[in-house]
Amino acid sequence: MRSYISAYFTDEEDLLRAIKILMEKKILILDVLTPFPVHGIDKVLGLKESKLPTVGFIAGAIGTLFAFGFQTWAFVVDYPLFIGGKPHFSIPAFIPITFEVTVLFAAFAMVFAFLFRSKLGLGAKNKIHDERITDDRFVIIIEANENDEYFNNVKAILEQEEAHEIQLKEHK
Amino acid sequence: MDTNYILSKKTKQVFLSISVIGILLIALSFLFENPESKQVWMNVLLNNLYFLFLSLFGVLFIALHKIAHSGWHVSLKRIPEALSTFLPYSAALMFLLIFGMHDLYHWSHHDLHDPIIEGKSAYLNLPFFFIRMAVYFTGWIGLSYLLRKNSASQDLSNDYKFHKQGRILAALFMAFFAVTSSTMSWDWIMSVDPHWFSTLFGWFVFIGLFVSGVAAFILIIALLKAQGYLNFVNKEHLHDLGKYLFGFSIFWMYLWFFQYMLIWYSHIPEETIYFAQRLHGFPILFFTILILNFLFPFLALMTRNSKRNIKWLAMVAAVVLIGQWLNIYLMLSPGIMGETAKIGLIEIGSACLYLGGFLFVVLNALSKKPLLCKNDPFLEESFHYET
Amino acid sequence: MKKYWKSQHEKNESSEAKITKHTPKGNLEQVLDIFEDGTAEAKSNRRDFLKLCGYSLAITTVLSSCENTVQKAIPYLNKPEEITPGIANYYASTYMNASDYASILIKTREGRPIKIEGNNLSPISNGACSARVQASVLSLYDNSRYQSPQIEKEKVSWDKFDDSILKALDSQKENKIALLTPTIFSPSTRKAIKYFTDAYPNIKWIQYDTQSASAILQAQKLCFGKDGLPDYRFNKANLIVSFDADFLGTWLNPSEYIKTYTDTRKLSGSLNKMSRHIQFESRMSLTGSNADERHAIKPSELNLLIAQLYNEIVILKGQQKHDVPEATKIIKELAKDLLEQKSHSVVVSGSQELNAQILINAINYELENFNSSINLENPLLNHQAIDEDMDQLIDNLASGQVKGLICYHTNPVYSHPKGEKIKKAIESLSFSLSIHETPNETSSLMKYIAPDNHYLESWNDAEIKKDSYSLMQPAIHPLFDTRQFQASLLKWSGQDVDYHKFIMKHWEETLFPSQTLYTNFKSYWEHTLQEGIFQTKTVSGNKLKFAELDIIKILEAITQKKKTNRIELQIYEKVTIGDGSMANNPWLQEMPDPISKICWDNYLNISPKQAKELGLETGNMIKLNGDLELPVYILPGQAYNTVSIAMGYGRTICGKVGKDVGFKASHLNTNQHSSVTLEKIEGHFDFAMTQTHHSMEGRAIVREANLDEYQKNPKAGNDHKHEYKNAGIYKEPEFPNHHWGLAIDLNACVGCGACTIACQAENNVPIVGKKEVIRAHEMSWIRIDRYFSGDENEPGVVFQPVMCQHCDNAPCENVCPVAATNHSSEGLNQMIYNRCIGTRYCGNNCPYKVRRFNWFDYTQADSIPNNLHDPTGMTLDLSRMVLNPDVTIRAKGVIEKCSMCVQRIQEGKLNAKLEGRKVKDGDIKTACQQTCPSGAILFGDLNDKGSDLFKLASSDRNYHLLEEIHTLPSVSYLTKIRNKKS
Amino acid sequence: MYVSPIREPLIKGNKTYSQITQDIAAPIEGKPGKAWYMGLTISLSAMFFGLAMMGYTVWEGIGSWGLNRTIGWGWGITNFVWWVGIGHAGTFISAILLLFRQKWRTSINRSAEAMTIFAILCAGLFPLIHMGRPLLAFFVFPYPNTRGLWVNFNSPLLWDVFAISTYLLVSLLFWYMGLIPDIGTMRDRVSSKIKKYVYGLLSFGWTGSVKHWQRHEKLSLILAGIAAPLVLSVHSIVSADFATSIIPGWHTTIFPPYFVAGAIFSGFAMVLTLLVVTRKVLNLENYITLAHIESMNKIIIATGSIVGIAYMTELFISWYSGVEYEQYAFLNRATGPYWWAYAIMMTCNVISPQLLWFRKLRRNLVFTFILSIFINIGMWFERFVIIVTSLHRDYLPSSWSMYSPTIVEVGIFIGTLGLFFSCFLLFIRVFPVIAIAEIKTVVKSSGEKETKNETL
Repeated sequence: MRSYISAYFTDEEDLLRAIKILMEKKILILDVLTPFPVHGIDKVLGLKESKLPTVGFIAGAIGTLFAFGFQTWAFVVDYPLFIGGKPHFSIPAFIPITFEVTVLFAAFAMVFAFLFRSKLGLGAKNKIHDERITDDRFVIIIEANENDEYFNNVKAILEQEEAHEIQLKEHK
Repeated sequence: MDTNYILSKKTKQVFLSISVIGILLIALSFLFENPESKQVWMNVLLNNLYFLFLSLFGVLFIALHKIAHSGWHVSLKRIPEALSTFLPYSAALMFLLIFGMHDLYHWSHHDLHDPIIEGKSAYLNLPFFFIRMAVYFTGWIGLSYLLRKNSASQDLSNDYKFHKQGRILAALFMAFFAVTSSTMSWDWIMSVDPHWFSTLFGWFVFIGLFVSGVAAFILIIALLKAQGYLNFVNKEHLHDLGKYLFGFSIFWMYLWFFQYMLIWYSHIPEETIYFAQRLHGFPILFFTILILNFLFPFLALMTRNSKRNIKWLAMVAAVVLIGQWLNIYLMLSPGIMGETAKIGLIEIGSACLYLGGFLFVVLNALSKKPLLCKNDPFLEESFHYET
Repeated sequence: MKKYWKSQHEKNESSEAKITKHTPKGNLEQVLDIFEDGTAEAKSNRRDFLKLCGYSLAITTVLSSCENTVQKAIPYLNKPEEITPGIANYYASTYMNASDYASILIKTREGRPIKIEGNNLSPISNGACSARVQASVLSLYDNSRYQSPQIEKEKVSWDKFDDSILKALDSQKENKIALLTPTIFSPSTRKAIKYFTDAYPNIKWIQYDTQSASAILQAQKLCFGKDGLPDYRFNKANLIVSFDADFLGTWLNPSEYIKTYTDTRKLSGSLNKMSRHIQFESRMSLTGSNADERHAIKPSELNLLIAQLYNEIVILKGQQKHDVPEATKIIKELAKDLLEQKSHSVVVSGSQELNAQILINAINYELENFNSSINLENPLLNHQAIDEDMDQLIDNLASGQVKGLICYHTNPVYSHPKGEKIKKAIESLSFSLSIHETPNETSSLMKYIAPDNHYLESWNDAEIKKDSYSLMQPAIHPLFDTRQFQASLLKWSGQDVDYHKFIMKHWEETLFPSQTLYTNFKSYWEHTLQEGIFQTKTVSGNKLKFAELDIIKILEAITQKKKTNRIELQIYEKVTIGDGSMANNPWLQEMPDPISKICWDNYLNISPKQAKELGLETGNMIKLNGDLELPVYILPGQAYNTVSIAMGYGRTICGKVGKDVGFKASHLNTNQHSSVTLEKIEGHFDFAMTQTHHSMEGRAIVREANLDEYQKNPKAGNDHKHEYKNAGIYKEPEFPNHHWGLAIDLNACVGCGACTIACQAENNVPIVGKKEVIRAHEMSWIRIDRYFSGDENEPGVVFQPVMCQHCDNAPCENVCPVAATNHSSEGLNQMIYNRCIGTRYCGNNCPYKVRRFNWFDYTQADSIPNNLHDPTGMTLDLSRMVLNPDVTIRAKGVIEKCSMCVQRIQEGKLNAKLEGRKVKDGDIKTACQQTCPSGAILFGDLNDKGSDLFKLASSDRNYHLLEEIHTLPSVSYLTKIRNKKS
Repeated sequence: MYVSPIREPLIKGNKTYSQITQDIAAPIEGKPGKAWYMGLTISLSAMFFGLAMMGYTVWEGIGSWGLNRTIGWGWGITNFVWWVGIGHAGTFISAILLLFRQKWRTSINRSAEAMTIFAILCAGLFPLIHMGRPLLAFFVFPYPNTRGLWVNFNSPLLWDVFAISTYLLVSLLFWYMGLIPDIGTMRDRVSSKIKKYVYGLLSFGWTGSVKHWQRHEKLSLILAGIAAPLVLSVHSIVSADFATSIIPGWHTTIFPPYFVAGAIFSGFAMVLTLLVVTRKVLNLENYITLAHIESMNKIIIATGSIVGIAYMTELFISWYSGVEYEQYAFLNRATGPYWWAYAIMMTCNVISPQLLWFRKLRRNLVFTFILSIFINIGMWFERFVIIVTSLHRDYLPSSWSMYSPTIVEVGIFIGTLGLFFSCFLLFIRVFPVIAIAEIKTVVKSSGEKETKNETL
């Protein structure tokens, strides 16, 4: 049974200040849950930049090569047809589809990468911490290990930062 | 905070030396290559247009952002205003063309007329050509002068009236420029090949103007930051200008591709002859333009921090500026010079000559007014700006 | 294409001939022999057509000959000799329908005739045939034909029928009976009729033509004492003047005249002279539209003009002047020109007035045209009826003097002006017998009905001109329980010989002796049957002498007719429907009229000036003479104060297709140019028009020039487009092997439309019906665009056949999403029907608009049940037998277009390969080229520098349609040169 | 994030976060009003009428439409281009306006994107139903087959297939990714067990963790980055359907950007038509304020003027080109038998939006609603004029003919209208009409309590 301290805030400025302080005190913050993306929070928490753009770029490049390659192969190698007096390898005619497939691959790759990395998806059994997080509450979750002294220290800081409410929760 | 830009003697000398190199090169080419008058006039027209576009971009940038209520550009407003001060000079230079009309435009010779040119002589005739030129320049110079005066008077009093008046002037300029940008490109560039026509030509030249303007804007900012000015311009502003350069060079390629592809696709001789001359006549130049104007900026500015590093951005902007210059070169030379066109000393020389003059005029105008405008309602937003 | 003719006679020669047949004769026979031993299951390439041949109807696929026993249609266990599945057989035969004649080849596949082509050995047909002849193959498979003999509408067998006829004829021994037939120019048939009339002296034989030439016949008799019609040779004439004679369309023998007329007009490097043609007529006829000069006159003024012309010629020749009203300047000039072209000109007239025809003979005599451009040695025999006989018969029938009537192949109740009078008379007749293939207004009144064979099922012979004979042989056993007219006559006159034997005996007695080539009659007979035609030498008669006739009285008779300024009506025959006998033929009904481009209807033509005065527009309804209500069509070129209506429409009893189509007008066809009253009434009539816009809007679509400009500069009219040198971004395709193409000489195309029907027959093009044509859903693969130019009342007319141009830079191929249309390596634009999903972008992108779309399921080839749109019954199993098995049937939702008869190209290449040689120029003919009477369309290989096509393609007159949009079409046109007097 | 005081507040009535959630979730939780049921029945019946007409067309054949040999495309393709055009406003708002950081997009992007998807569904129907043999429509995909055949990659119709399907999928992804956090909000608010289970399932287990938000933020930005050029490319390819032909009046190089401007123009008009009504009915006036309406009207005036300039350019260059076919094509548009369609197009597309220069009209709801309907009528006639008048009189006068639609074609169009509005009505009942999370990010900076409301 692991127990957590979850500190509830009602405003993102208080939340940011609290996190700053906790970070300075080197207190391990397990997670922060917010109803909307708070601007500048990942700098404060020191989160790494997400690598989604590179995933998108790679998938896009694969899409371009695949589309252009397939059209060239189909029209020049596999079954060349005389169409409209145009050369078999007519680049301007291949570009629209190449662009479309690039966008398709990039979009799908990024969305699947996002869902996979965040372990979200159809039937994902994530534990909903509190009903009001998706409404108007901001929550910092800190691990409460056994010795009380650490626990009180954290509680003191949070009260000092006028946390709206502090709860002790157990999760399996 | 209202420091002025001081045009130091050293920078003046640099500009002067550029012009002198230009004149030297021109002299050299007259010695060795002795170009005919067609080539000389082609270079005059080419560089007139190129620097006219940069100055027009100045007015366009201010007007566009005033209408769109954007706030981030306000702290940089003085630079495009300075760019627009070159308009009167380019007007004078353009009117010089009176003497070169017969070299530049086939339709100006009455004996060369065949039925098609005869059909459009109601539009392509010398008097109407110059009346239109006069109308364009009065409109542009007038409105840009009023916009500059409005911004200057806004410095003196923070009365909200000036902001509203500025927006009306901006709207007027946008309406006028929307029409004249197309007609100007038909008059001066498309009529070099009188038989050829493309409805997208006006907007294609417009987007070329916009991209080269953004590139010039970035280069001037880099120049000023290197000389220690514009410390209120942070990475965010650069990031936005970088995004402009990245986005609009893609848009330039989009317009170029669809104009080429649609003409290539239907393959009607009166339209394909334009690209046939250029593709078969100047193959290397044809593809270098695409690389310099699209492929290079697209790959260079794709990542986020590539758009935030001033040195990298300035380098890409310079490349794009050269690309756009070559683009206008390829638009004009096959029509005027035919197969014999090649980039020789006179081309580079006249470009340098114009460049020196242009920089001198712009930066001299920049030093007249304080670098930072005052009392603009969005000024505060421009300082605390984050993407 | 090598004509692989077979006489149907080979099957009953002795056995030793059979063996010789099996020895391998060149590799073609070797290849084909594998089928012949009967073991290999017939591998025709169209599975369902074999199903058709095995069709449960008792159709024998053995060619008909009386001795052959009837055989069930059995799926080739023991295959008949001639039939090799997949290979077409051609049988030379003759087309005779009343006065229409053509020497033809019947193309049969798996024992069924599917296409008619001209016999190019015959000097009259020269390998071509008219639209009606092409469409006649479909009337063989007409579902509404009589299927067995009937007595008072009750089916009987032939024996019972013959007994009752013989009994009836005996009982009628003493009262007079009339045998009414169209002109019979078949010697054997005349002999059979003589036998019959000898057996029953009380029967009198009368001939009746719907479009009678009795005036000309009587004039010939009076002037020169000769009978038959003069044989006009237009190729010998430099100046042709026609007074209301539509010789290219419907007058006397049009398909021969088209050939001779256009021979002098096909300008090329060598020939740069051309005949000049002047036409005086009231309605805009097909001939009028091709004339160099056309003068619109009222029908009543016609005879006066002829008189004035005669008078002017006589004056110029120095003979004394007659008191005829002063001639107009045109007539004076014409007389001068005619005298310049003495003996190289021809003056013809379609007038029904005897005096006028006499004057025409006098004019031609004065101009010494006889035995140069007009030959009287072998007169034309296809019109021999005299009007007075018919009028006399009608009076006798009405008065009861004639008690019985036998009608063979005529429909007087419908087509004769006094039709109502005949109808009342027939109803009270004691004996009435009709011998006709299909029910019509006359036969439905008759007591006895003896169905006749269709001409493709009958034996016969014909003498179209004196001493030029041709034979007719059946290509299929009679489909129904019918018997030939001549066989019936012989049966009833007690001669129990079979008509085929009767013909052979007649030829043995008369014609066989007159030739020296063959010793025994059998080989002579087989050879003539194979070639189809036989020519005997004509013994040239004595010098021509013009009988003294009282010219002055004739001139007076013409001049004292006073002119009226009332509106005059003229009834004319259309090129398509003619006199209405083929009204039940859907191909002809859907063929657009060459001039008005209207199908499925007739209408009142009125001049634009008059229409404006009466406030009429095309499609308004008017009431004629207070009773007939019909729609109006404004016809540029129609003479002021004249109107014209086509006959042949408004039939009530003729089968499903022709029933109640258009308005009956034959009752107004009285010859005295009746004046009529017009009165606009409420109502709008939708015409089924395939072309609704008639001017070229100043575009260089048809390029014209005058002869003198052409003589100065051969590129006249063809050299004004701005040329963009090497403007292509990618290089033009080139074709290593063949590059098939067409060249169309607009100077030779007279606009007759035969090519459209030939294309329809060859490529199974579906029929869509009137409602669909109104919605511009017609399916024809080739259309003839007719443009009017110049002043609305005196228009210049020009025809341009437009089919798929097979462009090498085809706009249609670029835009098809599923590549259903692409280009073959031989320059043909291919349309793959089962790949097409019907987005129709190719149809939109074709600048020539030649791609047709199957809007509904017209051919039952669609998998969705009961959504068939087939108003004309073309998908009945009987009508489907006309389908060409080499061409696929297109389903609903598929685009189709001219394939340049790719099946004929492949057949030509296969034949060349089997003979181990390359394809020669002229091996392959497309269906439209093959049937064109004037040879305007030429198919060939553009890569073959020696071919005729290459000569035409590189001639100065050559140009491509819409060449400025760089579609690089393979079809090119030659400029139209008119010969107007400058 | 500093916002200058003269900017108009985007969210009125100084809302707290829970009030925002409450206001936006209200239409889903409450019982739907009588108007909603009435609306749904009308649109569903229209849809079924359309479906019946489609069945009749597949059964009988395209002959039941008014098309003929000269005019192969009529109402079918006009509606296709019209619907695709309307579909572009949604992605334009959520992608391009995000890149230009126009904050006013946050309250209208969700409904605009939903409208995009429904419009694309309606548009996608027409390429299928206008085919002669719709049951073989799968020939259009390059699947390996025994005949070794591939599709014709040169054909613009094939580009359309790729473009429309890509556009539908990317818009769907873009819309659904943005929707996940809001579904999470609904999952936590809703009471009934089935709804909670369904919303739970649909929310992909969203917890609101800051790491997820960071990735979600980056994903939305990049998706917007590639959706923006996608909008440009899709409607340029749709315009290539006409521009790659050689028909005078179709083959002009200005078509791609001109069609894109026209698409955004008619798309915004449809967004206005919908939102002016929904903001009243779902009383979201505080979130979709007059500022939003005015900004959209500004976009309409901009794109309307671009479309107007494009008309003038086309007219001038057709005269300037000296090609007799082009000159006649445009003369025939204005004075030929279809002059009335050209007149409607000109008045609705070029003249009426110019009234929006007056600020009072820009902020007047009734005027905006009526104008937006006029604009969509004008844009429909623009496509009709381009397609039918260029086809009915082109090169050879002998093939000129007229076209008028039959009840079947009109029925199919009404059917698609029914489909569009019934989808939108269902969307209102199932998902929040405005992006709750995005509003919350913006409420602090451009909410009402912060900025003084100076006189404008």
